[in-house]
Amino acid sequence: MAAPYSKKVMDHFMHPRNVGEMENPDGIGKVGNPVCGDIMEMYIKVKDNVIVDAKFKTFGCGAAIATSSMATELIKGKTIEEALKLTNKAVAEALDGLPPVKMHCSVLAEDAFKGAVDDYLKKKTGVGLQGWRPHEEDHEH
Amino acid sequence: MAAPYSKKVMDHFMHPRNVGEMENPDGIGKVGNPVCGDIMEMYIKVKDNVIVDAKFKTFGCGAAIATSSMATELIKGKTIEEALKLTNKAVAEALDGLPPVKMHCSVLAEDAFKGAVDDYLKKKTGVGLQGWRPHEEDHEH
Amino acid sequence: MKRIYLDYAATTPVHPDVAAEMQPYFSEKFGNPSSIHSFGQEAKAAVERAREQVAGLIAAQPEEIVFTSGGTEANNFAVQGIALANEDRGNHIIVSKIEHHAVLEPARFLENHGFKVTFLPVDNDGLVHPEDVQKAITDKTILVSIMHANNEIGTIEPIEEISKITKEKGVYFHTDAVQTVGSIPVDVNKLGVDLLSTSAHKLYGPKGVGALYIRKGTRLEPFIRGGGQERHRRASTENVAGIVGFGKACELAKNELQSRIDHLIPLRDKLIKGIKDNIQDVVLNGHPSIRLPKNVDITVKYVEGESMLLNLDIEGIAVSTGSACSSGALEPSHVLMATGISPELAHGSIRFTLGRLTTDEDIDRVLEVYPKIVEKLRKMSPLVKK
Amino acid sequence: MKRIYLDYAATTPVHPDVAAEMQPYFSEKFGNPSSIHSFGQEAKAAVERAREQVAGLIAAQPEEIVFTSGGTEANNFAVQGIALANEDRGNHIIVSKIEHHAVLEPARFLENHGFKVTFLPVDNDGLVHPEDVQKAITDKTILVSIMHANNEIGTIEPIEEISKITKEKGVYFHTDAVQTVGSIPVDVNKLGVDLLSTSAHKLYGPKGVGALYIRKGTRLEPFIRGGGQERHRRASTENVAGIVGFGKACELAKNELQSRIDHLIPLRDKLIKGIKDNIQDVVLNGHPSIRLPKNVDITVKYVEGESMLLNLDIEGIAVSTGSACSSGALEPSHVLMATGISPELAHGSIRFTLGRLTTDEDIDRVLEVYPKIVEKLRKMSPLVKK
Ligand SMILES: Cc1ncc(COP(=O)(O)O)c(C=O)c1O
Ligand SMILES: Cc1ncc(COP(=O)(O)O)c(C=O)c1O
Repeated sequence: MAAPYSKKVMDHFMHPRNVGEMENPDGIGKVGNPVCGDIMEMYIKVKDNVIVDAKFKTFGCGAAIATSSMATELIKGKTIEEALKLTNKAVAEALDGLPPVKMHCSVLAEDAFKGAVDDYLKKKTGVGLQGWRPHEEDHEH
Repeated sequence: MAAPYSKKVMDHFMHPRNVGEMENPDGIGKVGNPVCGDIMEMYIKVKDNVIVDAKFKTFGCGAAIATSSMATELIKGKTIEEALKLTNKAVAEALDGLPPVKMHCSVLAEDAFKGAVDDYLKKKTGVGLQGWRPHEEDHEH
Repeated sequence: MKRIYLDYAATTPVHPDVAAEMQPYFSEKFGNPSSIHSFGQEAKAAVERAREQVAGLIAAQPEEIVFTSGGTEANNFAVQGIALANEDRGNHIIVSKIEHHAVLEPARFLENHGFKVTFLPVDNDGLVHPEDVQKAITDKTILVSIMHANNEIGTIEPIEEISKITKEKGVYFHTDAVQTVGSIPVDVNKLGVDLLSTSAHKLYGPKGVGALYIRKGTRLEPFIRGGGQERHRRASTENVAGIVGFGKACELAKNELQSRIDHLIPLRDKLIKGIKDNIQDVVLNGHPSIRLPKNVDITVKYVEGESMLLNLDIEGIAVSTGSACSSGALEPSHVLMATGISPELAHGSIRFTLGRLTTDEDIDRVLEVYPKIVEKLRKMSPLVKK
Repeated sequence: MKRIYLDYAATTPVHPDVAAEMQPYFSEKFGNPSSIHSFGQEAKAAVERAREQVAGLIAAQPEEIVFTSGGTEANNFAVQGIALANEDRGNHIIVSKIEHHAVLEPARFLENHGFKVTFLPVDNDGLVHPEDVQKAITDKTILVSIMHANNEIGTIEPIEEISKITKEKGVYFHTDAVQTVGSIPVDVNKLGVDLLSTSAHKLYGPKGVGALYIRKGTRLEPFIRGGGQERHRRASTENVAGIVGFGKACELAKNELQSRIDHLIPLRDKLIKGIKDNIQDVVLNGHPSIRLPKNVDITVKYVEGESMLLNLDIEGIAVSTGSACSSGALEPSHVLMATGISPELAHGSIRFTLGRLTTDEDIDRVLEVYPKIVEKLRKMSPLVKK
């Protein structure tokens, strides 16, 4: 038995998918804050409105790394619109759940991905993701 | 192992000396108070200023019974003056000590005996034991 | 000489199955439940399993159970925790006069710190009257604390009726169930209480562990402050082995409850009858029928309690007394005094409490030995005149 | 795979001799020490023997030891007990910023109830400066509480120097010695403290039992109220088996203290050197030499603590982290922050604490596995740029 995490979380934590930086990404999302102990960077490559590749680098706990990994897996191959439907809860569920104190990690992953889309849209159209702002880091949640 | 008492106390408690009432005692001391859970009555017979017999009846805990028993033993055969030198500490010491919370029982025994002498002197001379009053029952000691 | 233990209300031997269950948690599965690594998670899982077992015995949810160091801490926690968290709503609390010191002392402490405390009377059988609770409640009342059953006289209080009143008035209700959990059925919902204290060593679990049941939604301040254990309600590294033992003891109690009761009641009634038949001038303290299956508390006139206890101990029979002498205080039992008996009689009380290992032969032996002891002591008593 | 436990500061396995000593006190010698009969007196004698053993380890008198449910209760008891009993003399208390939560939380509680609390800073090595204590004391100060050694960074505080000041000023001095008793010499008279907290499970005793040393003459209110146990200083039926175990653990610690230290220091220094030699950008937290023999607390730049911990756990190595994630809070360790390091670095801390069963091979194994883990995680870290 190990850790207060599900097997899925531990699998993505120990064998994270899509780790690394990307050469010439079409969009980059950077979220988190060293004070809180989590920093995520997510990179996407988009072709014909489809996310053909995604990568990440994360400084953070087990849940932060696993949610980054799972988020990149989930968005790869999806259209921007499909991918934007992805919520932090979906990421957590795909990992068979997270301990309550770790749910903020899934929020970070959602933000990182949406930040990357925002960046992509800004570059392409000059206008970012409409109505979107990353969640505030909230020390209480 | 039994009870928080010395062997001597347990011996005098289980096999108390001089239990019982006395026919025509020369002096009777009655002390204690049912509210406090101890009542002692001590009886003495005096001949030529010597305590030739002593008896007691006690309602009370192990220490109350043992100190009554020991007190009667200690005064028997002594002159009134010798016997009056007897303090509650001497009774407790003769029993190889008492637990601190039980020291008041030895005070009762001293009072019971002195009460008996007081009664004897009053009957004989019309004047009781000089300067003597039983200790106040003190709920704090 | 076989030693006969008849002081099960004071404490109980740990059940062998409980001791066996605890064993691995000392030197092998010794992790700190707060640790993330496998040693810690193993310990944490054990604590959570125990929480379910304890909850299961009293029909609570596991999240409503907070482990403590015993019944006393649970009572302190309940009384002070409610007082501190609800000061804005009022400063009045109600307890009965026959509560355990572990409720009375925290109540008196609050009294010295700005709270008002009503100490409710009981009748001659030791029962609190629900009407008295009703009358005592004011719009400043924030807590009523009435024990489920009294440890000395064994009377079981009408908790269900009282909780109807506290619910109606919107006042928190705590019950000290240290003597009842594992002895008679305890269901927090049927009882209708918001808080309930229990202690493992009264039900064949280890000493030094207990629990406070806290109904969901209850406003309560922590009592022991520090780390975030027990969902921030009770700090300190968990007593894992003790908690595991408590859990197992609750599981056993749940399975065996009815058979324990069926075993005890005939023995209890035999002892009461035997004493009454063989010793003159004795009085059964507490309620004649609304009493714990384990409890026989009697007053023997003209004789002091400790002197009976010591004589029984010499015969290998372990009992208890509410008399002053045993506690080091000079006052007679506050419980007996509250039932209206005289101090003199209160000093002559003796308590036999029966348990799992008590046999019919044990009762026979008591009935053989005890009347002689009383006779011997009465011969010494100045209260008995020829 | 052999599991390697390197979290001895979190808790320790019960020593086999301790477990053996406890064994009879569950189901055989199970009496309640308050009972007058032989079962009770047997238990009471065991508790008093343990009291002597605990006192013996810290050069106290047995009457100065009050048993508690652990280090947390001892700390709560000391801080609140002094505050309540000495309110007439003043309402100011002084603690360090790096105290355990079991001191900080009671202090904050008092702060919300009319007391003033000074939280003293520490230097980069985690040392409290005695001059700062001197300056902080006012004529309203009633208590100074500074821990003997910090649980996270292992720094040992200058208690003797601070006690010179508190004595001169006539202020009570409490020290949380939970991490030092059984680890380094602790003598209450040399230290010059009035109160000292300890916890059995940190020195191979059971969880759920501890003690507060209270120097004779100290004015202190009880914390847990109820019956008259522990000379009216701490109510509740004594955790007899736990107390017996604690006593035995103290006796063993006294006999083995020097050999334990001699065993740990070379292993500790080997681990520190090995990590520094094999991993770049690491910092040893706490004082380089005035530190506990068991403690190796380091910060690994660019990597978060929990992610290292989990990787080590997969390899069977159990360690701890002061990082936010492990406690469920988002703030980094208050201890590391007080030593002046950045939050980012504080999140990258990891604590190895060594003990009786740690071998040279264990250290080799860590040094083989750990650098690879850091390398792997740094590859994922956005703080490391190609
Ligand atoms: C009714 C009642 N409440 C509370 C307690 C205290 O429990 P503990 O000894 O576990 O602190 C006891 C027994 O001692 C008890 O009988
Ligand atoms: C320095 C310090 N103080 C207090 C405590 C609390 O002790 P316990 O867990 O026994 O309550 C601990 C450990 O948890 C500690 O390391």
